[in-house]
Amino acid sequence: METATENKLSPKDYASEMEVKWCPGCGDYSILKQVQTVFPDLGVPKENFAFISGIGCSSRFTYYMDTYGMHSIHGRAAAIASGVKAANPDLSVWIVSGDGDALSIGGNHFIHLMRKNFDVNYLVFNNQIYSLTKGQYSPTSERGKVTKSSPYGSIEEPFNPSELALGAKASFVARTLDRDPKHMQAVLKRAHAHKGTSFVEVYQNCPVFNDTAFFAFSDKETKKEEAILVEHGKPLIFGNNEEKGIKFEGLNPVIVTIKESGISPNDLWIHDEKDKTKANILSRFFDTTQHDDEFPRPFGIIYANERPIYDENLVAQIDTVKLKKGKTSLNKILSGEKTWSIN
Amino acid sequence: METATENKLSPKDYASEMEVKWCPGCGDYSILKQVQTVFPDLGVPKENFAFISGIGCSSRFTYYMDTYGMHSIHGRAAAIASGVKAANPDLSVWIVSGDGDALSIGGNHFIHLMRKNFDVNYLVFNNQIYSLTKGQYSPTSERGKVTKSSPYGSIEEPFNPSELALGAKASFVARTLDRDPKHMQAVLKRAHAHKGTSFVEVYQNCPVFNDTAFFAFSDKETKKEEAILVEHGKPLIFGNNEEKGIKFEGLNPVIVTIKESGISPNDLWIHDEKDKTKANILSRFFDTTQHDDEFPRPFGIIYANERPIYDENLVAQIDTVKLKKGKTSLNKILSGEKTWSIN
Amino acid sequence: METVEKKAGKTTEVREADRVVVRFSGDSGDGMQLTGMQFSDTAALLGNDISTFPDYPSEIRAPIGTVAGVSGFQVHFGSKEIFTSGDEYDVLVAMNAAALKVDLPKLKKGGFIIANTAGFDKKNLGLAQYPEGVNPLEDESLTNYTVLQVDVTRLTKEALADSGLGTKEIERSKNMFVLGVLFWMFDKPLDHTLKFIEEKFAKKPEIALANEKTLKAGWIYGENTEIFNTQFKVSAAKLPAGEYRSITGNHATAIGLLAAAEKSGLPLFLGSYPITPATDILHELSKYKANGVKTLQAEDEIAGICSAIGASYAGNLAITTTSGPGMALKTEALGLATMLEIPLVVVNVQRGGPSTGLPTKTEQSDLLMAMHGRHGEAPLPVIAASSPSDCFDMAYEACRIAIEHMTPVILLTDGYIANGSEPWLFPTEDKLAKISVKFLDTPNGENNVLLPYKRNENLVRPWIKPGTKGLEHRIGGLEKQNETGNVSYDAKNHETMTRLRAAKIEKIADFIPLAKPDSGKEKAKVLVLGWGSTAGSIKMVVREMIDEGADVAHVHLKYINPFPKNLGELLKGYEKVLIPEMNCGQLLQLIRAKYMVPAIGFSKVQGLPFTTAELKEKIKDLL
Amino acid sequence: METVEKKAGKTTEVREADRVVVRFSGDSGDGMQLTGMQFSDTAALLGNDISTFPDYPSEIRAPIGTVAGVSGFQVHFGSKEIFTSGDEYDVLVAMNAAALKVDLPKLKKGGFIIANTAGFDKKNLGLAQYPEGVNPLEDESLTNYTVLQVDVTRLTKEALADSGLGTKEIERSKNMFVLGVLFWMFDKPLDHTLKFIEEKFAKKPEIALANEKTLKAGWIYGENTEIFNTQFKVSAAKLPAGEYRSITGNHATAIGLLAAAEKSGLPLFLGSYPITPATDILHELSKYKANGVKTLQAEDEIAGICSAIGASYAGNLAITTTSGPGMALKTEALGLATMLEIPLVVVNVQRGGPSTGLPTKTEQSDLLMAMHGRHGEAPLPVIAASSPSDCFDMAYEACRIAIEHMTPVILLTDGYIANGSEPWLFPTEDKLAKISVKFLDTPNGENNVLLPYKRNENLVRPWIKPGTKGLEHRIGGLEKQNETGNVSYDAKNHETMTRLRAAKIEKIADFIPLAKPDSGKEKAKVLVLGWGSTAGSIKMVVREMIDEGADVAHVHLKYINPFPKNLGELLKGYEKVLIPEMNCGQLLQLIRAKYMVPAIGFSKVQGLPFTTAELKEKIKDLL
Ligand SMILES: Cc1ncc(C[n+]2csc(CCOP(=O)(O)OP(=O)(O)O)c2C)c(N)n1
Ligand SMILES: Cc1ncc(C[n+]2csc(CCOP(=O)(O)OP(=O)(O)O)c2C)c(N)n1
Ligand code: SF4
Ligand code: SF4
Ligand SMILES: [Mg+2]
Ligand SMILES: [Mg+2]
Repeated sequence: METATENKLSPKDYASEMEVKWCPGCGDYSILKQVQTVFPDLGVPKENFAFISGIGCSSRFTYYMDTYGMHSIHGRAAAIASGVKAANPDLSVWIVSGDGDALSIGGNHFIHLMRKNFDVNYLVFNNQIYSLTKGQYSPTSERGKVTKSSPYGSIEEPFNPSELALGAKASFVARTLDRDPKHMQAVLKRAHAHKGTSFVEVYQNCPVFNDTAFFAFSDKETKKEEAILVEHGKPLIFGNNEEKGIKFEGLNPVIVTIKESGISPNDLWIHDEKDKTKANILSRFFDTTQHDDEFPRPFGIIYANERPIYDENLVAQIDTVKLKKGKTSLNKILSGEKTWSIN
Repeated sequence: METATENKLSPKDYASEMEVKWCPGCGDYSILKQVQTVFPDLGVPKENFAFISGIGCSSRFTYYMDTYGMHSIHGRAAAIASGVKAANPDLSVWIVSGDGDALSIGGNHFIHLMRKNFDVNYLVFNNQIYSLTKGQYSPTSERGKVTKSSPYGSIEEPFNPSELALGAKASFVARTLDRDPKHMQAVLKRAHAHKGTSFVEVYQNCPVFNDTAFFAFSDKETKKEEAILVEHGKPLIFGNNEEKGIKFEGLNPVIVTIKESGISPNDLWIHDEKDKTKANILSRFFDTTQHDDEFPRPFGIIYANERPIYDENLVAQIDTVKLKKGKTSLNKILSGEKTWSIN
Repeated sequence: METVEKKAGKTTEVREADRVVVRFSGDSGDGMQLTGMQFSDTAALLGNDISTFPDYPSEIRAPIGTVAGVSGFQVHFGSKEIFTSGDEYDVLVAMNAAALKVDLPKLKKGGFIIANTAGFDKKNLGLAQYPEGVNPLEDESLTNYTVLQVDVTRLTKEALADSGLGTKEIERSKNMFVLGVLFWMFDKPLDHTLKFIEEKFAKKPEIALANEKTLKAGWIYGENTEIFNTQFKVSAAKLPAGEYRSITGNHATAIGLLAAAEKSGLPLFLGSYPITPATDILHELSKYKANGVKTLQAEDEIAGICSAIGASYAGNLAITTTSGPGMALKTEALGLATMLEIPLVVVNVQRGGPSTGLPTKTEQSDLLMAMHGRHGEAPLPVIAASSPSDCFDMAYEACRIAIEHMTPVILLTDGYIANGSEPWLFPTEDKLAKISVKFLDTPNGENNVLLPYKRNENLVRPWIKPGTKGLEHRIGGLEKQNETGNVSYDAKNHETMTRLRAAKIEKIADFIPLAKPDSGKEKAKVLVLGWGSTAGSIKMVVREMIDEGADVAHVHLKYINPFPKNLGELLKGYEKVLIPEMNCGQLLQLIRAKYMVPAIGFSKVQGLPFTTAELKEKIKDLL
Repeated sequence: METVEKKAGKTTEVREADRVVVRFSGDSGDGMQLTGMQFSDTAALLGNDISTFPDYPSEIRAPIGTVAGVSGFQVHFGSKEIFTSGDEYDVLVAMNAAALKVDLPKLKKGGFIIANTAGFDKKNLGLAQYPEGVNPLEDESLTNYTVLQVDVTRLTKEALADSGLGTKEIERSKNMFVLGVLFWMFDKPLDHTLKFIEEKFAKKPEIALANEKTLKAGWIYGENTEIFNTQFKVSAAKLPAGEYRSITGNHATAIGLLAAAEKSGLPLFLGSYPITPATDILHELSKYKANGVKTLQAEDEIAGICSAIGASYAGNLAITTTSGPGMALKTEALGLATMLEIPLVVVNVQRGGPSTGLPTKTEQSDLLMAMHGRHGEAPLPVIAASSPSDCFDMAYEACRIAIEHMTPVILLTDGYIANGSEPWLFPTEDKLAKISVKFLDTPNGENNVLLPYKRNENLVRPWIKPGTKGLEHRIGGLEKQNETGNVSYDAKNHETMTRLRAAKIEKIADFIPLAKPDSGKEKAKVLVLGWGSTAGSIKMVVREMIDEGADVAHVHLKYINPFPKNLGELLKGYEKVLIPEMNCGQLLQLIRAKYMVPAIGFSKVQGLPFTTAELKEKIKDLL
């Protein structure tokens, strides 16, 4: 990827002329803002960005970015993006999708993209609801949720998107929140920097169909108890007074009170982005029912570990074979190995 | 599910009149045999079994069982099976699929079935190849594999099926092998007994397109070193002389020599089917590259932990609402709440 | 509009009208859909015939005040039969400048505009992109209309001054004010809406009270204000006697399916994935848990239809519902269902295509996909509903055909009738056709042999439920041996089976009604041949023209595959055949190919129904 | 069959023949496909015209010795032009009893049977389900044929007695013995096959040697054994002069796509999911990494086409290949491609349907799906190849049309021509049509504005590659505003765009060849109108009948949407139009609907091509 040589652009250079049509108060606005804010700093020429989205409120994102973009069909953005990246690895490809788009109809492309590890960024705006179709439960909605399609409560266990991504061999898994702009910016930058598929789950409020779903993680009164920011090399600490920590007892994480019990930060679980076992446990804080304690929801880079990249290897294999066998001329392709002539 | 009251059937009562048409030496024969062997013991009336398969050599299985069965379309068996089970929870539903059928084209239904947890059994015959279409790499084929569609070697990271299933919240994950009939029978019985979706990966040899892929796990000379049988409540021990064990150092499994080092079996990792963290680590023995040691491949019940079942809850919700609201008469449905008359 | 009367205090003209079209138009947040529904329900309850047409943007909430955010609800009601939601309106309610801008073009010359002046302030005029300084309420541009300016926002605030509610809640009640004004204008009582308010806000009495107050305030405003000096009287229609209810097409479809389940005694199963404009069927059916209805919101459309195939295989009455893009995804599985020969109803509520197209607009452009959108020779019945209430009949028919002929059936409806509503002389249970279901319970061949593909006199194979002792057997998507159903690669057998599957579908023609003119005679100069939701417009125009003496007739097809047996004969009675469709000529192609009749297409692809005017003009050209 | 000659030691009759059909038939494990290929390659290299037809079961290896396990390979070769693989055979090689049972019905009366006696032992007779005690080689049942009994198994063993190979390896060579006999019988040299053996087993010299030995042993056996007393001489055909190669349809498709990429200068991208009988195209293209070809084996057919859409968007020549069930899955995405107006080639190698159907058999039953299998109005070009080598031309054409008209194109081939082979007078690079590609690099509107949907004189929009500075823009599946490409819900605009998309496709008729008779005149009593792989049979029959004086002609359609501009005019020249298709009448429907010509269908749905006999009979009926 070339680096921009011209004058640095500003966030508003990334705003398209299209009027933004989300509902007032929609969390999507913040995500758009943060993306536009970090883009000038990524060192990618503007014309090399390509957004590919599916269908959903979230997927309208593409229209609002003054980059190349395709607002495609429901659930298929990941598959389309892999073709874009395979065809032109110089592009910085960003997939934008919703919880329904990515994890319901798009589930197969989601897991296979993680596995194949194309060097693209995959943002899932998780509002735990189908918004564009006006409010049905999604595969991330909580059990028991009452929606238009589940008037007596949903009987489905939700996916835990980061757990699923890890199970599908994702090389980068992160979570952030519409209401924490700075955090989101940092995560977006890391996602861009990561070589391979970067999966970023963004908790996004839909004030119309699923209001306040994530407010516990951003509201002043609750966030310090309910959320934990994880950072590579740092201990897992949270709580109103940063008084709580998480440490291991055997394989099990437990919540401890740091000062009282004489436990020092060094005894705590030190976050290691490259440790898949830790990442797995971290992602399962979600299922608090499996533990005695109520674990906080982790935000930040849950896992990041580089491994071979599909589009790079595709090009590398072509180069190797080219070097070894040389290109076959079109005439040779046409004639093949065995010919005969008739006069 | 009713229990059979009549005289006990024999395995051959489960063989249909259709001639079995797999290649000589195909691992599918053994799976068929084991299923037919355990079926008379499951306490299910023969007419209550239904097999649903997709397309592939493996999926022909359905034709050979003298039960109800549907040989459906590629990748969709899980989706069809969920309809069968939802419509009639009394049936014992068995899905038969291949690595391509279940994990490539069928990937979305696979993960959603695990999540929803219908009480069905899902057998995936993993031969790490597309056999029916004559030999292309599959999503479980190893990186670098040379096949008809990857003449210069595949550049794809394979799925680890048990890891993926766990990531999708499977409630039962097991692995067994065509060449170990007794083991397979035991696993099949457990799968049947488990309430919820039971995912059983069966390593299956395809002598025509991917011969000997799993022989290391069954050949006398190698199997004790390469494979490990896990059993609930028992320590993880393997090796030619049962001299090796696996224990934890922190969160990391390490291979130790039991007697030499004075380590007793009690210090070892004791398999706990209900521990998802352990199950996760176990399933990732697969990726030996992530560890210093070469870990053996685990066989047996990797994870089993019951949780709410879709089809049960579907019926339960109907019953509850019925009780609370009572059935609406058809005439009432037709008239609705507001009517007026015209004379 | 004839009679003139006087009322105490001011002079009010009362006009009698046969038919009136009112268009409620405002911002997406203004509650126009609800207002329109209340108005039309009241009209219906009082015996008017009605037809409604909700028309809203595909964004959940497009930016407030903009042209893109305008949401409309159109009510056509009358003392005569109503077939369409109307080409043009008599009264336009414009809650803001954008609404006026979007909807003025279809207001009749001389029509009324009720304008909320608060929605015409500088900001709103700007958002609606009126040029700087231009306010249509203040210039000459509306001289052809009667403009009634009401500061709804202020009046609502005043009415609720001591309600103790916040500005936001007060703002939300303003549609009730408008509704009150409209009720006064059309001389309708408030009872129905008052009851509705009471029930809806049962748990929030202060909101209920506020709404009631505002509604009444609106009525009183109409009654007392000088500018409101015209009232309309639209008497009850002479509709056939009986019990009526109001119903939308999607609702009718849902209960049609339910009714078929109840009558056939089969459990109902719906496997579906949400998609506009079909989702309401899923919503509606998921309310009927107490009737044992199983709804499964699938991970995608493929799982939707596949779960339905599984449920049908297991003996349920299985349904899947969707719209265009979802329909495309179901085609592979639909081929399987055709091969399995199991009952299955696929409802496609068509919308504007191709691709994502115009998701909230209507179109009839999936007909050829329904006919041919499967690989291989995979014929199946295709039927179509022609009005909101007809969705009930056709959904019921779809189930009957699917069950009695062991086949997947495609039912086509579309956004226009799915969301539109009309009064419905609903049937009682005993009036519904019988649906006979018989599961095989013993082997049907000689020597106690099971023959899953042995056919009856209608070429229909037996339905066999897993769980039935002694009938264990396997079926699948590979070609089957005749009668036994075993896999067969035999060349001749494939031909036999292909022909049998086709003949079975053709045979259904013996079990559906013959085609006959809806209006006009069996011989005429011009036949207007329609299908689906164009029924209302065509009927209206053709009847009008017949009254005017034109030699024209109307035949409306509800059964498209197979066609009614007599259709070929019937078509011969007409010199010219005109086929109006909201597509590029799809039925046209089928009719031309099958009957070699040089039918003429009339096509409109604007996401909107035909207007009677454009249809009339076209028919006249041919006379 | 005229000349008679003598050879040393025994009397051998040498017959001259114009055309001969040989059917190799044996168990799936007997190597009949390879044997047949070697034989036909040799015949081709010696100047015969040929056509081949592999015909194998869908199981990988059905149980040995059974009827279900029989694998056949048919070669039709001659000194005259060959158009089909032949209705009946002159020589049948039967490696076992099951092979004889399956393939005897199509052996000509008086034909030769070369029977491997080892395949007629008790076990094999039983597996082939001959009644107890019956051996066709020993009873009277074959008196109408010349039966040459050869104990191939024993003779092979003897030939390899001191090769040091195991029984299994020796068994595997027995097809070489048969091939040797056949080469003797048709007086063909062994060179080509010897060279092939050498290359194939370069790393296993002992196997190479064994195969050579056996091949020669077979030849010598023919030369020396008394029972072999007839040799056939099939001289070189008078084909147009030039360089030839042998090619199958799938191979031709692959290199047609490659050639288009090379000529247009675009990188080739294939997104595909394996499916019979299309997979070989993926296999073939994945060999061309050195030419920069990117093949992506996708997780399913939807990802196959979607990745291709992505690649096309990014500026590659993008392809997706599949067969019926996969095609069904691609329809939703195909609608997107139509809406985006980007180049894309979709190859559907048709097979027997519906559903999984008859996966290894041929059929032409996806034509109407190609035409109409999308929701909404989504027209796109549909073209079809008529023979193995024509797959090259049509694949190339598909690319040219896709690129030059910015549209997805569907290319239909089928199992018969995909797997069949024929000699091909292949072109050189410079003979290929130019394909012009131009990516937009500066704004195309006034005032430096970019208009992604501004069209040229052919209604074609520009192709714009992401990465091009200053042309950033967004496209999608929602309806687009004319020229700007922005989202538009405007009613009139939707109509405009729908008509423009259709007109763009119609316009392609200006850039394809006019229709003209392949045989016969522009006026005749009967026209046989065909498309796709029926070309050979029709051509053969019609030419024969013209020679016999019949008033018949043949027009073969390769372009189905749009049809050639003059097709309607051309059809008027014929009294009757007969349309033979391997489906229930799909082209028939299109022709009738479009031209109101009462064409007559002739349909065969047996997973097999038409025989010349059945075609001839049908045509005669109409004369
Ligand atoms: C094939 C297809 N199926 C269904 C739909 C309807 N649909 C559009 S968006 C959507 C789900 C939206 O939910 P999500 O992805 O969570 O996005 P959000 O609107 O919540 O941002 C659905 C079901 C469609 N457009 N296409
Ligand atoms: C929609 C569709 N796509 C592709 C195919 C072709 N196909 C049949 S089986 C198969 C894969 C078989 O592999 P696997 O599932 O591993 O089964 P195996 O044959 O190895 O047992 C494929 C690609 C098909 N039948 N239908
Ligand atoms: S419906 Fe919800 S997600 Fe969609 S734009 Fe409105 S607030 Fe945002
Ligand atoms: S090809 Fe392989 S998997 Fe298929 S039947 Fe033969 S041995 Fe078994
Ligand atoms: Mg969402
Ligand atoms: Mg496999």
